[in-house]
Amino acid sequence: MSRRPRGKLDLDPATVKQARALARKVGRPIVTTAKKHTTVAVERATLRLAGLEGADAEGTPWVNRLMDVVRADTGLEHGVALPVWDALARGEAADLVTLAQKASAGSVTFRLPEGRDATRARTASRKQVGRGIKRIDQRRVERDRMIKRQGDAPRTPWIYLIVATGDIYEDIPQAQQAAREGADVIAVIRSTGQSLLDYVPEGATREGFAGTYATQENFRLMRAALDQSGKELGRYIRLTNYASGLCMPEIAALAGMERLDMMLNDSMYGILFRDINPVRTFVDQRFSRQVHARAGIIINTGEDNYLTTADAIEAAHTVTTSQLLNEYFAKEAGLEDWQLGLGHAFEIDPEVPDSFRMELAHALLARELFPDAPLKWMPPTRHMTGDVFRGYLLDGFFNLVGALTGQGILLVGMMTEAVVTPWISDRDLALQNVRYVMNAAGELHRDFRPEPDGFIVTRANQVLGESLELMGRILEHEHGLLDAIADGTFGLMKRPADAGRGLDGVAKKSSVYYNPASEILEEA
Amino acid sequence: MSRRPRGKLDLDPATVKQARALARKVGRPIVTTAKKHTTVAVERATLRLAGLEGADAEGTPWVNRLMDVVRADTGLEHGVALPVWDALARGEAADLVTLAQKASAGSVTFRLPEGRDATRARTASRKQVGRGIKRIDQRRVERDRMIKRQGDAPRTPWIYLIVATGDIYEDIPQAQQAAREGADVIAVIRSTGQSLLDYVPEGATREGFAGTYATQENFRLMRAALDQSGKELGRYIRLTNYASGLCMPEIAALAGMERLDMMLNDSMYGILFRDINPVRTFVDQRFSRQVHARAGIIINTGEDNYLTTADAIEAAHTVTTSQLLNEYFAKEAGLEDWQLGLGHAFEIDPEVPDSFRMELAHALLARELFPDAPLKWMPPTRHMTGDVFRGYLLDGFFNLVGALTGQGILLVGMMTEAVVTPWISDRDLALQNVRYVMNAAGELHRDFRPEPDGFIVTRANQVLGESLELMGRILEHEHGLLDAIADGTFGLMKRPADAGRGLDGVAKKSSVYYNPASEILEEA
Amino acid sequence: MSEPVPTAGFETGASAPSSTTGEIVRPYGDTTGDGMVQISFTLPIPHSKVAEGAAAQLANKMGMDPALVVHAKPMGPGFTFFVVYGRVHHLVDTSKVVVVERDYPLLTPKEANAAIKRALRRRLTVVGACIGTDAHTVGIDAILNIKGFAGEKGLEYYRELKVVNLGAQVSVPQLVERARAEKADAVLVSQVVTQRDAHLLNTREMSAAFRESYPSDRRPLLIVGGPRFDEAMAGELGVDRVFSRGTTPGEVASYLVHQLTTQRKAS
Amino acid sequence: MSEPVPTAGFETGASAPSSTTGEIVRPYGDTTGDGMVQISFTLPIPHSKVAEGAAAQLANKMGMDPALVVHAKPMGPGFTFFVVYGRVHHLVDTSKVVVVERDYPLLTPKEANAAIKRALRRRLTVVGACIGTDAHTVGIDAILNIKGFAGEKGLEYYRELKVVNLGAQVSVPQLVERARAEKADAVLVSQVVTQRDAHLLNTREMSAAFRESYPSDRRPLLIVGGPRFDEAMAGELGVDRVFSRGTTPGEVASYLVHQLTTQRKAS
Ligand code: B12
Ligand code: B12
Ligand SMILES: Cc1ncc(COP(=O)(O)O)c(C=O)c1O
Ligand SMILES: Cc1ncc(COP(=O)(O)O)c(C=O)c1O
Repeated sequence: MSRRPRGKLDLDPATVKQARALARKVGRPIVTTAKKHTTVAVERATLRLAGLEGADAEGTPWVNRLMDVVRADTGLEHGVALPVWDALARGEAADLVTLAQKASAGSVTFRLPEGRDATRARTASRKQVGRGIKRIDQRRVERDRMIKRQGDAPRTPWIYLIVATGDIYEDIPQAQQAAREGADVIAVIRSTGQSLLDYVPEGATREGFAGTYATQENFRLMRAALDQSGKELGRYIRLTNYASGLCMPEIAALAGMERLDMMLNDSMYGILFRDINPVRTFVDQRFSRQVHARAGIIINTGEDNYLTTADAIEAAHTVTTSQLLNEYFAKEAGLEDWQLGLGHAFEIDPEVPDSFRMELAHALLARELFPDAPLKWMPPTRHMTGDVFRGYLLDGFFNLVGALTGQGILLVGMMTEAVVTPWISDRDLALQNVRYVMNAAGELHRDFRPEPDGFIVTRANQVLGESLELMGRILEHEHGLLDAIADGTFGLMKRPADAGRGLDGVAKKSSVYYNPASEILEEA
Repeated sequence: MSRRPRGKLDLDPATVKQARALARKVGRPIVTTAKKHTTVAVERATLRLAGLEGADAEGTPWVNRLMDVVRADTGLEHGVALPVWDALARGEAADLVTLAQKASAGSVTFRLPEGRDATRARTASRKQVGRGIKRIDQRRVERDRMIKRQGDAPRTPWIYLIVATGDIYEDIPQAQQAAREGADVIAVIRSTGQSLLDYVPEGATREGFAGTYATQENFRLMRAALDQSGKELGRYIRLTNYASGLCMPEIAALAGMERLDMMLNDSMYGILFRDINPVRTFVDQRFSRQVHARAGIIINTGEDNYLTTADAIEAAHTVTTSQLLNEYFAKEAGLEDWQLGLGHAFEIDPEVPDSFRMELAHALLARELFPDAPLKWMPPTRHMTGDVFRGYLLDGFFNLVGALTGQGILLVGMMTEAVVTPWISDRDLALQNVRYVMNAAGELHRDFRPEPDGFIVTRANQVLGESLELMGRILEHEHGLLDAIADGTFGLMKRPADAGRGLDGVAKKSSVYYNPASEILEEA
Repeated sequence: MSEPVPTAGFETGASAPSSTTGEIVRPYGDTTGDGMVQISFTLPIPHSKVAEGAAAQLANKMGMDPALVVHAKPMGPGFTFFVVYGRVHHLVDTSKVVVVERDYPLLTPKEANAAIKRALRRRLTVVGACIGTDAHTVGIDAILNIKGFAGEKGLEYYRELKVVNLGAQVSVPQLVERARAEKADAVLVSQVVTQRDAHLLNTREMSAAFRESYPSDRRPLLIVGGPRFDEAMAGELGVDRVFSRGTTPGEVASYLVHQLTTQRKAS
Repeated sequence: MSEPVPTAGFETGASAPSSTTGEIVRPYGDTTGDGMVQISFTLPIPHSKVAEGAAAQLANKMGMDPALVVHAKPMGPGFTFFVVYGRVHHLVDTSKVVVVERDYPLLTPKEANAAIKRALRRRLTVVGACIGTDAHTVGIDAILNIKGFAGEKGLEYYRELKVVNLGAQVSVPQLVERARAEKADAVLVSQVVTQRDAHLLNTREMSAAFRESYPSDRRPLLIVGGPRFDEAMAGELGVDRVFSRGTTPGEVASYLVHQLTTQRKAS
């Protein structure tokens, strides 16, 4: 008696279960570490949730000024809330901005309150930060309402397009034009280098390289523009930015407060590709994901990046492994399945025989391993060349894999990938490509049945097997994942736990550490 | 108990059988008519097989000059052989060229020989024409030998590329370059208007519009060039031209003698698209197909053309019907399955939802209806626009249908289809497109299983059903197919049997009609 | 996938200066004024550093600077294909653009019929054909056949128009003869094949033949159409009007009515 | 899909005139001398006849005549995308092409090591980095890491080379400091992001900083590389050599050896 195959790949449920168990085993010590530490960015995010905005004359945000003084006076390890709201309670200033100003002028000294003073500071801070969280909650309700009113994207995959002019005022018309042409999600690419800034720039910006700075004001401007487009077009246009780099938690908070809808947020990207300290990253990560969970924001993970430095066939299992880890960390932080835009990419050398079927195998594996996640499918970049015609074709076949394997979010590929940041016409042509494929072959998945025990099924199972093995090997390391990251397991990058940027912004929490934001977020 | 589905479409064998029976019923009266008639072109072809080459000072071929005088003296209805070889036997000239020269100078009068004179003329003509047929046989053996020696195309579909500069000396390097880049078959597109010439031009030609004249010398030059390429590349390069228009039988004879490998040769193209008289066409057709059968030439039929004037969805069943008729006529003329390059095309409006699956349905229907024929799959032309990027993508999806449905001959689409006759770079890019699709997704057919009773299967069966109906309706006409052609059934063109070009070159055979070529060819 | 209206040129002819106020613009890649453009072409030389330099030289001559040769593909021993991206420094002055604007009112079939009836008191005869060896009838059929084009009925649908469609591959003498026999008010000619300027040569041959065999005041209106014509070339080609890609039957009918009932009414 | 050798330019610099004999050629569409070229671009104006005329005007200014606007696609209210085909009348003179030819012998790693040992009697130190905010390390890693590129081992593989790879997003002051500390013989900088000419700005900043903090005769050899550099720009950028797309480690090693053992041996 033959049993019905499970999905198109017929994955063994026991193996899948084992994969998740291994990911949990690998991830749990990291969560433990994350819980024991705080960072300057987490504390500054807390201040932002409490409503502290703006910057000094040189553009240094008040949250940074205030944080620096607090840290100098009382250290980072107790958190910012107790000293700050103690100072406010002591009448040092009427509000946070004034306090920050005075502090940077050197006219306030902070202390770590104790006993009733501590309780008072705790209560006050919780109340004030609570308002920020409430604002996030309201923004989430607002989103749901607008989607109901304006309508949602007409189908999956959602069409995800980037704008990257470096100037918010050029980005806006380009984004609106992209929406008009069919984009469901607009990502405003960030200027190179912002991830290494230990502060979030302020105001509307017009000078970025290959992307526009992520600032609260830029978020607001683009959000308003896309709300207008949504109204015009009768469908809600989602907005995406990056919660990564040294300010990940702050940007997550700003995103929640300005109703962004999706955020790039990977558990290891900053470590591997920006040489940010691993502990710093995991702490910031967890906090930012808690914020995203609360805000109803969909995260996009960055597995595609591995395949720009490592070979897409050899490293396929590192993608799967990273997806499993991202899933574990995300769920631990409170995110739900529908919020997991796990990444993967069409990056196999197109000269490899059967490359298209191999892409199908990988994409289908992700689909069947994470059946309820809105997977994010990333286009070819590495093997794109100056031959824009060939590039346009390759993007078409990328789109076809997206359609055949039910991807949730389709990052639209650009024929000029190897040449320039996208021109307005590149986007238009790219959308036309997507439209053709979806319209003409969107239902082809009905006729797509991987040959039983054939190339696709075999390959998918092989990759899953290699991923299990890899997690086994990670667990053999003395310090598990941190050691594995240190020895170049992912994306061929070696990142030791005691090096990297932003390490000096990390502290082990003291016994009296208090953070109202974390408290509220953990309660959920 | 479930039975194994037949092919991917599960076509009903009884319906398929009925389709062929209907085609036979429709076609048989046409064959009867064809057998009863001859044409000036058939007779000139006979002279060519007998070795009469060359032209007078104004470029009128000797076969035309001779034929005209014979016709003036004895009429067309007895054929050219008896009067001509009678004149030779009577010592009017030592050979055919001299005879033709003298005839055009008015110094020979022809008569219809009788009795022993007739027998003598018959025998002599059969001997001389037999040499031409033998040359064709030798050419066929030579082809087989060269394929064995040089190697054959490395896979199906064969890559079929056109050159169309209008100048044989520009065509040659372009053809050789195309072969180098991977073409298996080179088609030298013919100048516009040649099909309406009632003679075959002579010599090497450099002045054609959108194509190069088909001449014996051009055939020779290109054949030699491609033989050289085949040697260089280690695979035999096939050469194609057109056996259609008013000189179809002559061109077929020249193709056989110059070792062309494939010829465009449709049963109705000349009628519908060149307004050539239907009877003229069917007579010329049958003779030329007998020559092709003998020469081991693969014919390419022209069903794609219907879809340039009629809608590819509405008219899909006319394509199937024409394929069935072409098959019937071809087999009747002695062609074997492997010689039937039945045509069909990717011409559905790409804006139509599910257009790609619909193309798959049509292509698969042809594939399963004619499992042993090397189907010729033609690229999009009608819905190509000046957007060359979009065109390049569309050609990629056309290639994919070719790969998924096992087509035998792939006519490579050009991104500049709507703009210019192909540039050298268009061909190069187009081949790169084919190579990508075949290399990356050539085996995808293994994973392609049309959903049982789904869109593809339903559509294919619907088209087959409509084709049966159409043949039913044709049979209801008093004069069957000829009436159907007259009232616009195919390609929306109305072509009555008693009109059209070349009608005055048709005659009903007399009781003493004799044609040695037909006699030899029918014996096979 | 919108198919656009016909190309405009700068030559004179039945042309009117642009009605919109002029503007100086540059090509737009991803920022206002960046001037970015893409080009591709083949040079008949083998691939080498020199060939790439030659490609950059051509781009420079076209006004590109900087010119980035982003792709170079050898095609056999003697050719190389290039893709070049870069900035051009030319300014486009839209006030200098001269287009053939529609200088007649668009009529419905009903209005057109009424106007003919009123002005001529007889049906208007048009003879159409693809001349030379051109066999592309889809375009002229789109204009003439009842079925029409882009949702508009063709000229056969107009009660007051008599349409004689001669089809494909009609020789110029045949066309002239038939036009005379039918007493054609207008002759509509289609030309699709443009290789070696076939469309221009054939059109000139045709207009010369009509000029020769008609006194100039009795010559039928000569209209030529096809996807690669420049609408501003009517004068050069010796015809009264040129229609290019995307033409609809209604435009042609309206033009005919305008010309034959307004301008030529007297003759 | 061959990826070609770097673009050549016409400026001076470490350039040599083309060695092949010159030739006058034109672009080739489907016949010798036809001059055919394809271009595409966007104009920041709404689609209209005037816009198409404007597109033809630009093409004319680029030297195209005739220029066929074969595609025009409105992109929202303010932009139109065009594809234009046509003939350009420019001649390409290959004898005028100046390319940066390799003016040093290509050495195997063994030969390179031997030459260094012989000439310097010590290991040669190179410091590499992506400067500015550029985080694209694949290119510099291809040159420096053992793994190498296109089948050639990277500089780390050379016994007589000491390689210090600082990785991505290194600031210019950091780079200068480290170069001094390491007593670098050569500094290798990669720049991939070119938007707003970031690569040129960063390179100039870098070369200026080195000129400032070193006496001119002790300055390390400055080499910059990246896919969109013009190899002829070394002079302008204040560096000793520019490498572009497709560079292999062997070329870089050979150049280093040539420069540091031949030219500078004395210093
Ligand atoms: C359909 C088609 C065919 C069909 C034609 C069927 C038929 N009965 O017409 C068939 C298959 C027979 C065919 C054959 C050939 N074709 Co053809 N064909 C095409 C195709 C795919 C579409 C043309 C079409 O129907 N367009 C749709 C109509 C509605 O558009 P249109 O013609 O532009 O007409 C509009 C306007 O221009 C205008 N208009 C046109 N005429 C007129 C006239 C008047 C008076 C007015 C007012 C307006 C007007 O109004 C129309 C409606 O808006 C094009 C490629 C393409 N996608 O464009 C190639 C194309 C036109 N063909 C081409 C060629 C070369 C050939 C052949 C010569 C190839 C060969 N050597 O075998 C043959 C021979 C034909 C011949 N002797 O002329 C080339 C021409 C290249 C060039 N620029 O010189 C093209 C561009 C393809 C290519 N890239 O090679 N073809
Ligand atoms: C891989 C990649 C990434 C990876 C980089 C990983 C890494 N560790 O390097 C990731 C995903 C991180 C990334 C991120 C971004 N990228 Co990126 N990326 C690419 C991609 C796909 C391939 C580049 C590559 O690796 N090429 C392969 C190497 C071997 O080639 P190469 O760099 O040309 O190097 C060769 C030669 O140039 C030369 N060479 C290079 N350097 C040197 C130095 C010396 C001394 C010498 C001698 C020779 C030499 O030798 C090498 C071997 O031949 C390109 C697109 C493409 N297909 O080209 C975009 C591309 C370079 N990226 C781009 C952008 C904009 C970004 C982002 C800024 C986007 C954003 N805002 O988020 C980010 C941020 C990066 C930053 N801060 O710089 C743009 C740059 C546009 C431009 N021209 O300005 C590109 C072109 C994509 C695009 N069209 O938008 N990217
Ligand atoms: C997950 C993730 N985070 C962040 C980024 C961008 O990082 P940065 O802003 O550091 O360039 C990327 C780039 O694609 C990414 O994939
Ligand atoms: C079957 C067939 N015959 C002939 C031709 C060419 O005909 P002509 O030479 O009349 O243009 C075609 C055109 O594609 C064709 O399909």
